Amino acid sequence: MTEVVFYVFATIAVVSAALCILQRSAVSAALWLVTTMFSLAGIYVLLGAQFIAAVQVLVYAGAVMVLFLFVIMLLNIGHSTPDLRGSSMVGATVVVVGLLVVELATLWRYTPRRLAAEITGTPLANPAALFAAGQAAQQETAARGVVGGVAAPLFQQYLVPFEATSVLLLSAIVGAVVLAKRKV
Amino acid sequence: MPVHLVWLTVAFPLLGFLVNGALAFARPNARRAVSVAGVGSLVASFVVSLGIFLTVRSAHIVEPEIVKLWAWLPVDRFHIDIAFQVDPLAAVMLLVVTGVGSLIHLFSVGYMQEDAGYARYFAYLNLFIVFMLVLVLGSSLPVLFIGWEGVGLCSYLLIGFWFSDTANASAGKKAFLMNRIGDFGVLIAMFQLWTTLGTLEFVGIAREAPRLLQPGGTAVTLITLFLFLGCTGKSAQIPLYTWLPDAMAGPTPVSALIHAATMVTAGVYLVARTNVLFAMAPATSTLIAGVGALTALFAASIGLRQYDIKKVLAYSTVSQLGYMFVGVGTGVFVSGLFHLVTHAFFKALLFLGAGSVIHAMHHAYHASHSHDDAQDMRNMGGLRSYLPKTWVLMWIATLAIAGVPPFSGFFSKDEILTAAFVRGADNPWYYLFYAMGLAAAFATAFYMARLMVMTFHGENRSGAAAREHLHEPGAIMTGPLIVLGVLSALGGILNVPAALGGHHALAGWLRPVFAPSAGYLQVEELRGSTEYLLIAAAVLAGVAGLVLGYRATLNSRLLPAREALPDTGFARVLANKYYVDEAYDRVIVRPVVGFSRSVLWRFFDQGLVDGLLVNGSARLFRGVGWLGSQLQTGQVGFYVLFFAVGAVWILHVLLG
Amino acid sequence: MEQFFSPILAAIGYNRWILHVLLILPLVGAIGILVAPGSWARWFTLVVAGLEFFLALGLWFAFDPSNGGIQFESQVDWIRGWGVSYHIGIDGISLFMVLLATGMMPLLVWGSWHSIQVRRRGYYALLLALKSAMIGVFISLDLFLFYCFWELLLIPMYFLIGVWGSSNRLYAATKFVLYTFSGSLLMLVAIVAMVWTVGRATGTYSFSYDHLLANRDALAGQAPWLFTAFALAFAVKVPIFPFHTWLPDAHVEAPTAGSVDLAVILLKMGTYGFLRFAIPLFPAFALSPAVSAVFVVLAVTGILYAALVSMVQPDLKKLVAYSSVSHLGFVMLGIWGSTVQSVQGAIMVMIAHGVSTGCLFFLIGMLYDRRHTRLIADYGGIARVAPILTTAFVITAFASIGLPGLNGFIGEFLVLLGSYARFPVAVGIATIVIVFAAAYLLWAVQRVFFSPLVHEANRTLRDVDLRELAVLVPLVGSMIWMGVYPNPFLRRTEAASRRYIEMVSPHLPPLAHEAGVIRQEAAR
Amino acid sequence: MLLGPSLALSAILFSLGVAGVLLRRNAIVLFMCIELMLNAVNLTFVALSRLYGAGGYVMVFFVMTVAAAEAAVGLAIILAIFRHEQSVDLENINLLRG
Repeated sequence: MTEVVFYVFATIAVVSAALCILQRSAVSAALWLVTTMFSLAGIYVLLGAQFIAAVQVLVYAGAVMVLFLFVIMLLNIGHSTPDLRGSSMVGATVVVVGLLVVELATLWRYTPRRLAAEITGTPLANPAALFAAGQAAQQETAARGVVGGVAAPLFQQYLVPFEATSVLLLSAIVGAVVLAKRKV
Repeated sequence: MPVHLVWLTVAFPLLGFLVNGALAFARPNARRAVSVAGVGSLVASFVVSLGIFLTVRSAHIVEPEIVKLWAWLPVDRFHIDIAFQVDPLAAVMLLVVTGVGSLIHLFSVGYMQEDAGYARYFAYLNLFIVFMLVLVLGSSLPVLFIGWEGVGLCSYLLIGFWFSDTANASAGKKAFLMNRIGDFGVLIAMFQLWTTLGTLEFVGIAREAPRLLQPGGTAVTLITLFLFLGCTGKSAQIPLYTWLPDAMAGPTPVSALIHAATMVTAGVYLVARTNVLFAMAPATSTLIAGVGALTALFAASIGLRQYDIKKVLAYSTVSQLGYMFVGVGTGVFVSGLFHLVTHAFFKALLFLGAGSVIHAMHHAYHASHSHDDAQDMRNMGGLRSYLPKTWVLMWIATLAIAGVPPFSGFFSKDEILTAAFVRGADNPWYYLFYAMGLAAAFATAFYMARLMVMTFHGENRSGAAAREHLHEPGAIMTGPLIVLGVLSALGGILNVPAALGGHHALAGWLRPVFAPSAGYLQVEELRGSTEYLLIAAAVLAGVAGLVLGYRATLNSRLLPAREALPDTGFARVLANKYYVDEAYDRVIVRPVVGFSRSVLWRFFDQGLVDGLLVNGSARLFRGVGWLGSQLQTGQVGFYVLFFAVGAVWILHVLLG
Repeated sequence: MEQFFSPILAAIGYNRWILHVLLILPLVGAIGILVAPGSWARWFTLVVAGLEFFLALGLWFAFDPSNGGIQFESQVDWIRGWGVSYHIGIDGISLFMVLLATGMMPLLVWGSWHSIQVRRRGYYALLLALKSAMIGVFISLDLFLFYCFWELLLIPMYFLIGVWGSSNRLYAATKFVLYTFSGSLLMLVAIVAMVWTVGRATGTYSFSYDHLLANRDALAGQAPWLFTAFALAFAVKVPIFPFHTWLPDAHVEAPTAGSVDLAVILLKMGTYGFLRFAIPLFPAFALSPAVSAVFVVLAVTGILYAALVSMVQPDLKKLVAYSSVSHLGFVMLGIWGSTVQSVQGAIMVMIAHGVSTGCLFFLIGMLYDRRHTRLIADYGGIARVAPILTTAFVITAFASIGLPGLNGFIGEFLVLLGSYARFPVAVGIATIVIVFAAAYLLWAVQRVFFSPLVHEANRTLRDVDLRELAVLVPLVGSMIWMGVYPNPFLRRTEAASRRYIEMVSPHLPPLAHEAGVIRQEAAR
Repeated sequence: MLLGPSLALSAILFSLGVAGVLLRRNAIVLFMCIELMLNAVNLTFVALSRLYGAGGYVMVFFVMTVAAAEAAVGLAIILAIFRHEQSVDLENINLLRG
């Protein structure tokens, strides 16, 4: 059942992403991107990351995309002319992206067992031993709930980077204001 | 006076230099103070020199006394002190330099009285004496070299004393450069000496040379050749003599002191100082005598057709220096030095006499607002009635230089010629040198008679207006002339040969100095009759020259310089000094400068090295950079494309 | 004097802290200038420079002349993992370089008191920073440290030329930096390779000079290219013909203080590098007949070539710049002469060239301040209006010409004398330059100071004022002092030179005349 | 476990993002494509977090923060450029040209 749902979401995500990059109108593109993000949030839930899924909907699909739409409307470029690049660029893109997909296609067949084998270099009888941290985290989530599972490392192990992001956000706010101001 | 006080002889003029140098900046018009400091320091130095001389004489100092002042270049085994060497030779030179120097300083007080650069002049003159004394007192070649180059510096400064005139400044520069070519030789000789002997002190050279050098060998020949190159520069011998006539651009007392009496004789002194080396190198000695004889004749011939009174004397100096080199080249160092001393007397007298003539002429022209040349003999004539004392004294000097007995020049010149003749017995070249010397003696007498006649005899040609202002300068200028006149007349007493009833006083005095070389020079005795014959020949040449010169000049039609016709034929070649200056300019100076400018600098330095290699490589890199920059389209899409290609490639490497 | 000062210096522990202070003080001063108000900059710099010089003077007395090794040494670990340490000290060779660098400082500030009108703070800060880097180069005994200072120096110099220079300054500054930098990058590669090679052989990876020197045998196999890399870096800096073309441009465009610093210190870094690093580390290769021949030929060519080119320069600064190339050729000749005399001579030429060429640049700067031209043709007859300036210039010119009794002679004479035994022909050719040296300088003197006063603008040219006199008097005085009584200088460099010769002598062929003298003594 | 399919999905989304960046000239759309790529990466983090622990979630959290900051600043830049150029077409913005 989970797999079926996963593939449904995955299909939606890929199709809407493709539409996002192919739509002429910036507004449509933005809306298709929102669709992709929603389906990704669904996949996060399937993968057991409910908190991340919630944040994805709130921050990405909500705040960030709204910002995009605001700017599009502010600049009044919702009905823009075709903006695809020339045919040589399209050809180059097809080749490069095609190669990229080919290179990454091998990821399809990865399982934890294979991953463990590649990391250690020998096939392991019990790959779970290698991924003890993951199991510990799942136990943690089970004990403290989905928010606690993320919060504990965030405010203990990653406290300094966390504080650094706050500074980053602050400077981003200041920077955005300064840049967007009409006259300096 | 204790010998170790010899440094005082240098210290006094140095003090004079410092005082006058300071005055030149601070109080250029304090003439009285300048005179006192300038002349006083010299007289003090002369007194000390006299004391030293008497000490050397009474104490019979034979071995050189070394007076060490301080260590100058102590470098490992190489060790040079600033030290003075007191021996009979140094004592003689001390007296000549400070004595003649004092007289000329005194003369200068009158001569330069009205010059704006009075203090500067005396500062330079005092500095010159300092360096000249260092030259004659130095106990080692490097210390001598300080003086050697120092006198060159002073010569440069004094020739270019009136520097606002380009010609004067150029003459000073030329003198210094020509001297430097010679200094190159001295330096190389020093290096070779140090390399072979391990010492540069005169005492050490005299001790080590017989031990370590092969007589007539390559090393000693090389050393002496290079030393002699130095002498040709400083003592104005062929091929480096051309600076000396130009040096007459300086004030006349300077010509008397530096370019006649003292500095230019430094080459002779150097040969005498290192006599042992030259005695060991017969090939070089022959060359020296040959160059000397050639110079004597060559310069005397140029002197025949010069009109500038100082130029005549300048070529005369070159010629007389040639005699000295014939002497030292023949191995009779004493005779060379003897001629050096007598020449210092009579040539200083001639120059100072010429100075007093020029002084008078200059004043007369100045007073009558004429712009004629005060040094051109064609503008003079008949000055004997206006400048009687100068006239008499200059005749004494003329007789002396012409070699008329019993004046001083006779004794010294005769000795040199006799010695050259004697040496001819084992080296026939010397007969040729003797003949050239004799011819030069004739020419000398001829041009001196010409000079005297053109200046003092016949009609006066200076113009009526100027004539009224002609008069003899004051006692401060004639006084030194009289003293020099006495010395020129009687200087021969110093070294009267046995054949004429004397006992070679100077030779006896200097014997210890030349003792190291005695073993290498065989002295040949001369039969009495031959000697008298040689004396007669020399006197005859001189007297004949005088008489012919007197008659020829008096009979020729002389016109003032302005109206004179240009010379023709060979006379013109002589008047233009055989075009040697022009030849040097065309063959050496201009090609070197032109080559440096167009080939070395423009083509090689700017074109090849800087243009092609340095800037060329910069241009190459810029070109490569331009090619690279063509990839920078500014389109973000392209950058991303490259980025993506790179990412794919990395993935391929990682996953594949 | 020494008896008097030594106990005082010992009492205040001078030997322990002096080099650190000399190194840091200008840098602190530079930061101070940037912080302080702009109007203080000149006085502040003067005070720092004066203090630096005053402190450095103690080196003269505290230095032990009998010790040929490193003195005032101290070592602190810096980057332990790489074997890098802060290791400093001086010997007789570097002593005078440090004294020269510090002694010039107050004069530099005095000398360009009014020359700089814009961005004074930056100018003086850079001047001080430059000084720190220079001192660092001469006292470093760790190759990493040395390299850092070596490159650090380029930055202030680049800006001094590029910002405060004259019309074509950017070209000159860029050329200077790129030229010297491309040379020194090779040196960096060589240093790293050397550390690695020695590390593999001994098991100790260290940039320490002592360590590398003690194990230089391990480098013998790679000596050719290592030495070449070092030699290129130093040759550009010296500069040896034909790597000299950056120098005239840099000199011409630089402000007076930059020119003086270039001439006095920067050029000496190259020759110092040869004496300290390139030759002692690879003596067998560096002093082999073939390599010696290359360097001696280049040195002699440079001596003559630069003198000839100098003769025809229309620009005073270029003339002096080329004369520097000629003088430094003597240093190179002396270094390869490899006798105590020639090496001491080389050091003396370095000092003397610093003083007299520095003074020449000051004097040209003074002329430039008055007339704003460096072309010889624009002058003439200056002696009549500015006698003191003329006197100073003539004395300095004669010092540069190598008149005995002035400083230039001592070094050149010793170099030639010492090298003659090894390279008689080369020395013979090099000696000819005394004629050309006199020619180019006296010709310039004549055209600038003598001859008639033809340009009206020169008629009102001022003579030197007291401030300028205060710059000139110490310089001219030291020229005479070094010429007449060079003993104190020679005494302080002798032990170090002898130690240097001992260091390289196993790889030197015996001297002909020494063999001769020894034979003579044996026979006696 | 869905590890392989998640990673593959992430790869496809990422490639689509790259294709978008390459194909489009509209600066805002380009920006969105970058967001798409960031999302793809987030998916990888989440997928692997099940094996490697909560660090992946934290990293996703950070990525989101940075993306938000970037969007704010980036859009402000686009705004400024639009004011200057009257266009968001990247063809017209080529200040980087060598």
